[in-house]
Amino acid sequence: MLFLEAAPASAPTIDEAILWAIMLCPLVAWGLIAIYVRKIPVAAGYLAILGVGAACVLSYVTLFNVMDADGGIAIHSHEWFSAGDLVVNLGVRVDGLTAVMLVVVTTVAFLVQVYSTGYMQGDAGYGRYFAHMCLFTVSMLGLVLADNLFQMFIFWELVGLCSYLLIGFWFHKPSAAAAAKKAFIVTRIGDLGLLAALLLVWTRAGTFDVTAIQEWATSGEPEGYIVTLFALGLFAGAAGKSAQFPLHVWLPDAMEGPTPVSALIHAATMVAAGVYLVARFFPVFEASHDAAQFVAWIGAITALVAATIALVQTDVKRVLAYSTISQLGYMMLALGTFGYVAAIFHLFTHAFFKALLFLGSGSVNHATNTFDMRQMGGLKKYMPVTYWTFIIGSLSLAGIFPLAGFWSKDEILLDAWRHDRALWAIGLSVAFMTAFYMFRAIFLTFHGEYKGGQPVDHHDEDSHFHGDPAHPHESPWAMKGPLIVLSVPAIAAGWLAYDHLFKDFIEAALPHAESHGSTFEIGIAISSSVVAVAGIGAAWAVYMKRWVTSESIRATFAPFAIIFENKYYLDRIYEDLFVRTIFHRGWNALLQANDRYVVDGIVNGSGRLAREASSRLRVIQTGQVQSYGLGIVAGVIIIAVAVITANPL
Amino acid sequence: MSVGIEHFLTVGALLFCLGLAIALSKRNAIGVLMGVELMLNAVNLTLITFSRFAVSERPITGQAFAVFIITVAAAEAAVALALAVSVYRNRETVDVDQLNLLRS
Amino acid sequence: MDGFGVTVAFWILAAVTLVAGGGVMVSRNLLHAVLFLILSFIGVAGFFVLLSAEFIAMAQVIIYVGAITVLILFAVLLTPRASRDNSETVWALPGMLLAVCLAAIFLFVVHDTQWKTVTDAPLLTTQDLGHALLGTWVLPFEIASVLLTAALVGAIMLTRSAEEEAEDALA
Amino acid sequence: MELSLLVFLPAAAAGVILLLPRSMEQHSRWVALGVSVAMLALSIQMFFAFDLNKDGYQYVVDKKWVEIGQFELRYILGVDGLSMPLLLLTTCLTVVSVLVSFSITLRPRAYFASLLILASSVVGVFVALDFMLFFLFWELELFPMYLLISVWGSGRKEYSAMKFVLYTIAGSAFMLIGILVLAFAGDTFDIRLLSAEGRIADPLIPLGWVFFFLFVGFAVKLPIVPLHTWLPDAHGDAPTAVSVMLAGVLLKMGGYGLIRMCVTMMPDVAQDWDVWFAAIGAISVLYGAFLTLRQTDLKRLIAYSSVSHMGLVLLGIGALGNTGLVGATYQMLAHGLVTGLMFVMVGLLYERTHTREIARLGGLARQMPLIASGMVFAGFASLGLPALAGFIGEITVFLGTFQKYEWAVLMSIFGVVLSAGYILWMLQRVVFGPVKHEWDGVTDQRHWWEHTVVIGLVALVVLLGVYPDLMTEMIEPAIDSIVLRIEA
Amino acid sequence: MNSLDVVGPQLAVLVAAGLVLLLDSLVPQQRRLLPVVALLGLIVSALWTTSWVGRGDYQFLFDGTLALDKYSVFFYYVFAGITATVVLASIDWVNREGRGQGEYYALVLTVCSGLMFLAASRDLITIFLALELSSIPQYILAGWGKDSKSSEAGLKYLLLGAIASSLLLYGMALIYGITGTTLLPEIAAAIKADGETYRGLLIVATILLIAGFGFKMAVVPFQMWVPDVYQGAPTPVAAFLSVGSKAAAFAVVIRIFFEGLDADFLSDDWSMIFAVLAAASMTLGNVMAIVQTDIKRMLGYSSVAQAGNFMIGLAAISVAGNEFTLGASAILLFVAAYAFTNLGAFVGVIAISQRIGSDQIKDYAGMWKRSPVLALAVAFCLISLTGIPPTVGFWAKLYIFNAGIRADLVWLVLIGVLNSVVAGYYYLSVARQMFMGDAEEDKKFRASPSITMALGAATIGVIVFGIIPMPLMSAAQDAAEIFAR
Repeated sequence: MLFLEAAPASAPTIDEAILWAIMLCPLVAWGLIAIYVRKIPVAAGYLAILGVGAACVLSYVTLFNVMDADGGIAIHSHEWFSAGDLVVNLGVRVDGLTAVMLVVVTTVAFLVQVYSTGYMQGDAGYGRYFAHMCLFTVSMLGLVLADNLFQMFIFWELVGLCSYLLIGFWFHKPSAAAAAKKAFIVTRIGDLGLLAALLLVWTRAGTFDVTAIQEWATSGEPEGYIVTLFALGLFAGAAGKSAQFPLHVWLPDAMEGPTPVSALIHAATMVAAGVYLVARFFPVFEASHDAAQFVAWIGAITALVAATIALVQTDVKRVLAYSTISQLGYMMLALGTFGYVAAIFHLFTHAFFKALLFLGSGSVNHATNTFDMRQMGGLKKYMPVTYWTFIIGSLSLAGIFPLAGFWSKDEILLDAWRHDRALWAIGLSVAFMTAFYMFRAIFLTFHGEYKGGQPVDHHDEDSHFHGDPAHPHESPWAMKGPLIVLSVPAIAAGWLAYDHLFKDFIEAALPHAESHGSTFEIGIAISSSVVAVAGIGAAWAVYMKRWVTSESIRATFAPFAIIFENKYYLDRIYEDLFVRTIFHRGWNALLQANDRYVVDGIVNGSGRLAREASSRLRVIQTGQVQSYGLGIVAGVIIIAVAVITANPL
Repeated sequence: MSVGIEHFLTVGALLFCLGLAIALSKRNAIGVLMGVELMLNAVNLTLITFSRFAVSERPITGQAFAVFIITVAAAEAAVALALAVSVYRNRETVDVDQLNLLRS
Repeated sequence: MDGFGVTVAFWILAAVTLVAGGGVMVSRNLLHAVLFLILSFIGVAGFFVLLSAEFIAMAQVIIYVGAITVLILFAVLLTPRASRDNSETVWALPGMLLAVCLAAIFLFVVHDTQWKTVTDAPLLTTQDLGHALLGTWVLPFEIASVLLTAALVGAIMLTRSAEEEAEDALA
Repeated sequence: MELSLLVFLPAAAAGVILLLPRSMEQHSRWVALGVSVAMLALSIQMFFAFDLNKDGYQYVVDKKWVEIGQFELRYILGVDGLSMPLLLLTTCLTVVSVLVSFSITLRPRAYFASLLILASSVVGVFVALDFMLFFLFWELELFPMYLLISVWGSGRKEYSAMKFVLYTIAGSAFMLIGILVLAFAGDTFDIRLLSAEGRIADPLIPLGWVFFFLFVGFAVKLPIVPLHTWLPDAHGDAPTAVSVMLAGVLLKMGGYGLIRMCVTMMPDVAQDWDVWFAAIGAISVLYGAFLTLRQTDLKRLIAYSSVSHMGLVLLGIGALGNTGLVGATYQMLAHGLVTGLMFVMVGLLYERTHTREIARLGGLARQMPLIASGMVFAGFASLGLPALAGFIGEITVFLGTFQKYEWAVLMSIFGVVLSAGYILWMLQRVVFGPVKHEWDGVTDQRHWWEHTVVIGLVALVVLLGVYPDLMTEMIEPAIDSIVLRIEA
Repeated sequence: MNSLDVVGPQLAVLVAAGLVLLLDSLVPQQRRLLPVVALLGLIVSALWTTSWVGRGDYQFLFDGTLALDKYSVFFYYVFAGITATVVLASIDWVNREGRGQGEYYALVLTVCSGLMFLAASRDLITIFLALELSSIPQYILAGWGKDSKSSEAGLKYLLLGAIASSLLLYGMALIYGITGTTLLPEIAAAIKADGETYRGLLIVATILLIAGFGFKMAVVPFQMWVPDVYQGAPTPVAAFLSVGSKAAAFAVVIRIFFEGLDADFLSDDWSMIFAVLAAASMTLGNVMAIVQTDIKRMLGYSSVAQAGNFMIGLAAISVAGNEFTLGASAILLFVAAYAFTNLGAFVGVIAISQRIGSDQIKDYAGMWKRSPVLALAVAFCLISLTGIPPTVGFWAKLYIFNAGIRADLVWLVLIGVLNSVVAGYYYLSVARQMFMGDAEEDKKFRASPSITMALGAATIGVIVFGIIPMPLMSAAQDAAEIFAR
């Protein structure tokens, strides 16, 4: 409450009830679906669309309201509970950052819900699916709206829960169940950092309030290392959710979930939550250059690693997944180089075009019953809408002028250039690879000859596929519509960069807006464009014209290829070495042996000892009467000697 | 050379311990009983010694005590022998080494 | 207690009593042991006389020598010859050692003590004893009588043969 | 008066049940249900009638009882903000355990009588304000527990029951000495007086030892590592209702005792010892969590997770600050409900599949969607998902302790990941995965009482997760007075 | 004051004994009446005691050799109750054994009178005679059975008892030699006057007394006869031994040591001896009980352990002032509690082994199914022996531990409570066997009416006083008040 005054005078005039209603609409939808209409799938779908749509409308209301107030900040906080010295508030905070996130989340969520009514048609868990999606939307909105770290943590975890439920949506598939578990646990490892940061900040600053924490970190009052630790803790949490190296391993596996889920959660919103978190506490990172440096390098490494792995994937969804990781790395790289605006801007544009791409891949899957690019090809003529929207998304992602991705990626590279040339070089090479692998995917999927898709296994009762993979066809309007709608921002969202519109709006959320100079430099723009085109060209050369076969490239760079194909062996190291061998068979087994043989051994052993002693002592009870008499006399003598020795006469 | 209380007590103590040694070492139940009788005699000797030497308002106490001990000893001996006979009927022996049905 | 006669009598009695006691210990035959026991009892009776407790001495002779040892003799004679063995058990040695230790403790405390004694023997007559037994200790006296009765009843019951009991059960 | 009723009503009902004729033995469950619901109603009424603005104990009953030597034991009952929530938890879980036992057919009279006596004694522990009366109730709980485990249990039930009893007796043996020395030093058994400052002067043995003795007694119940090995055995072999009571309520007796007796009566010693509390708490958290990961039996798994979660209680107590203590209390409440729910779910599962071997189960979400949802819910509640009860307790303990023992908390928060690990791995192997045709016949639609229990517990877990003030408002003043005592 | 009136309770018992003998020989066909007469005698005795309490005219008689005070009255009741229970529990066994029924009851009653005298006497000679009056008939009773085990038990008991009483007598003789008297108050006065010079002798005498009475109390290292005799003796007699003679021994030890030997320079020594013996008895008794397979033998070892518990009260003397009597009153409470509890356990054993013809614990399996009430009663007694509420055993243990704590004997109490855990193990194992074990046959049975009555009385005592311990406690406190100084 203390820092409420810090809000600018030009606070948005929006009613607090509207803000809560944004969260409440999908929540009500969720409740209704969960309790009443689980058994009526159609109603569930429409209810979910209604709930999210309402939230979407309200989000736009909020956005315009905040824009009217020039990105001003409004905070409404209420005490939730207290435990001793601990007082936890529950509140909403609206500023430019929140408004942008709200719009992104609700828009994508709305479109994905619409798409899902087509995609999930006939699935046994149709109602459950929409309930989970609603719950996810609630959580994500709660996270975005939260005005304090504690509340953020709560929704942060709820987002994780929903991710778990949705990845494991087809729980009867062992791979899905395993992927869901992996996602939750890996992100939770990151959350440890967030939790530690939460504990640290409350202990040191005595508050959870975002504004207060920002002021605390920049006030110079705490020692530098505390701020760095806090920042690193936050970043650990962000790294988990945003799939940063080395915690990125869950995201590719998360593709086991339904494709719309991947589009919403693992492309547009949840994975961006980490970026949002870091952005939210951007002043903290500014106050700690070490932490920022760390963030930048982790981002760069993530971008590079993920891009290299994406080069060799054969599953179109996994290509997109690694691409997502790579782009998230980009965003982190931007944040680490103090490119606050660039990061959020990229988050914004990326959400649209990546959702578009995922939905496109879902559409392809809907036709072919597979994600394996080796079983596709030539789909261009069967599904033109999907093809063209996919092209738009890919171009945007590759950063081709004047699509959305160009603008945001360009800003990031600019910030990197200004900050550290090495980071810039990595960014540029990643840009090349991005263009390459995206068009590799397009050529493999949509061009050439159709290879038949995955035949339907009619014995699998869990399968809901009802098309004919042998004769692929375009998807229904429920799916085509969102693709078309999404391609609009994928093309045009970048134009917001014009005239610093987006920048000013977003920067108002920071306690002290600092200008990092121009957001456009022609040299950077040209270099990145050239690189992107080169990437596309290379892909064209290899996969369309086959001037060089992919096999020969692979043979040339065999060691690298093997490493990329094995995902840098990270999964193997984590699962086989750490989890299975060192942890489960080693340390845990050791502890269990300790529990069974040492701890319980002492317990049972003392019992056995008593029995043993008892058996041994039986020997003195010989049954011979005089031995008993001896006992008596010996007793007398011993007592007498003892007493006289202890207490001499 | 005079004989004092210590002398009598010494004889009493020695006789007591002799009786004890007999009671603890004889195999025959009746032998054990004899040891016990010797111990009781030693106690009587001690009592009479004290009755003679101790400073007391009622020196007769020791003698009275001795009378009771003799009486009880008789009763005890009778019962002991009866039990010995009873054991003998059952086991055809009064050897205490053989009395080890009850053990450990 | 001074006087040569007393001293000589003491040492002789001590020798008789203890040696006879030792005889009980070493006799291999139970009958011999009983005879040594009688001798030892008589020695103790002699001490009683020396300590001017004539009534007790007499009671000692009558009850111990007369009654108890005769009882023991009966018991010995009632059991077959094989049971007249008076040898030691395996516990003999520790038993004797413990007895020696106990004796050492007794002798130590007896000689360690500064005895306060009366010089003159109190004049105690049998009449005094009678008054004591029927005066102050009338209760123990009565208890003793009950005790003897109970012991008698018990001893009789324990020694009755099976035939007698069968007879009894019929009645 | 209400408290006496609450303590003796179930015991009296147990007597009534035992006197029922054999022909009516199936009705004993209705008697038990009626009584437990009445208890619940009474305690809810008391909960809301509890005056939050008043200091100290309420509903106090104080009567002369037994004299020992120079001073007397009194029959004193009363509740404060610390015991009232635990009392409510007890009555609540009593209803739950009666309901989940509704299908019992083996000697129902004896079963429900034991259950009610158990309830009686646990209620007694939470409301007794005379130390010896407390101890009496503490011991009384042994018989019903022993019988319930060894007659109606499974597996090595006799061994487990005996182990439970011997552990408890051993612990309470130490406790008894502590109680006697304390009472001697303070010249009273009245907990209120003993808790007053300056009352305990010049004890026979150093106060540290007294503290240690009491601590051992409570720690066995809590349980802490390495005094925990009775718990998995007892849980593993106990019937469902008993597991619910054991995990839900009995373990709380340890934490309650630590706060009410050890910390409040001997704050100076507690301050010397708090680092050990924190260390042992952190070790229990991790050790329990690590071992949970190795379990192959569902109930043993939950039992070890209880060790882990109760370690947090000790950690919170170790903070000796109001946040930590409130957190510890809250964690007890939350753990009671959550683990109770967990055991109920496992019990329902077991009744249908007759196995608790994780390896044999799998894919149950298809055949039993409701039970599977319940398991998932309980699992997430157990791993401390926000908006559910467990989270509030956990985070409050962490926050309260972090100021004092950063290292202990930093150790313990690894438990958060480990708990996610074991819960999700368990869910993956039990509820998810391909359908096993072995379980084709099973269904989760059976009896109304099963659904009632699950829904009720779920609602409570959510309620405590989103509206913590309901409890903390009551707990806080009680803890504040303890903290005042500590800081004095 | 008529001196016959003073010994009325004992006299009533002895007259009943005589009547039983007469009746047996004169009217042999009416043997069923014998226990009735015996019980009547005990009832008269208790009534007589009650009339004393009513008159409240406590005094010392027979030149101070006998005390009629609250303390002896307490024990009169205890012994009358114990004997009545034993008589009830004996009926079946005596009928079956067929050996002199009248004599059996007469001897039991004689023992009872001896125990009563023992509790009331304050003179070494009287104590000795009373001790023998209670012991010698017990030797006979232990050998009463016709089997060789019983006569072996009798002879063993007698031989060791004789050695022990010789040691006791030597100790008494030494005390007489030092003080010139056998009356306890005079002994106390003489020791306080110039006892220091005789300290060594006094210590030896004290130790000999402890040995002599320790034999009866069955404490380590004077306990070795206990399991053998309990196992061999007829079960009702074993019950009598375990409760009656132990209680009487403690009664007289409290009197001798608290009244006669309470000089400070001495009491430090003997309270430490008692403390060590208590610890040893509890530990050894409990440890050895663990592996026993015969229930009577197990109860024998357990009674050794319980004697150790009693002894904490004896050791707890080193507190000045009012608390002085706390140890004594603790023992009295323990005596009464133990009487109920152990008698109950033994009577239960009698009832069960009569039916199943075995004393083996493993044969007790499934008793819960065969005779639920019996099993429940025995279980309650076992729980009480362990000292778990709500049984009278808990209060007894609590009280005695309390006394120990107050006397600064925390270490001893610690050993005591730890031993309770071990004891819990083997007591509850029997209970477990009865409730959980699978019976080889599940024929139901009931105990005979007399045994039911005895067991019922004991168990009801265990439970009722477990819930309302106050009457028993105040009685014990009243009785111990005579030692206040």
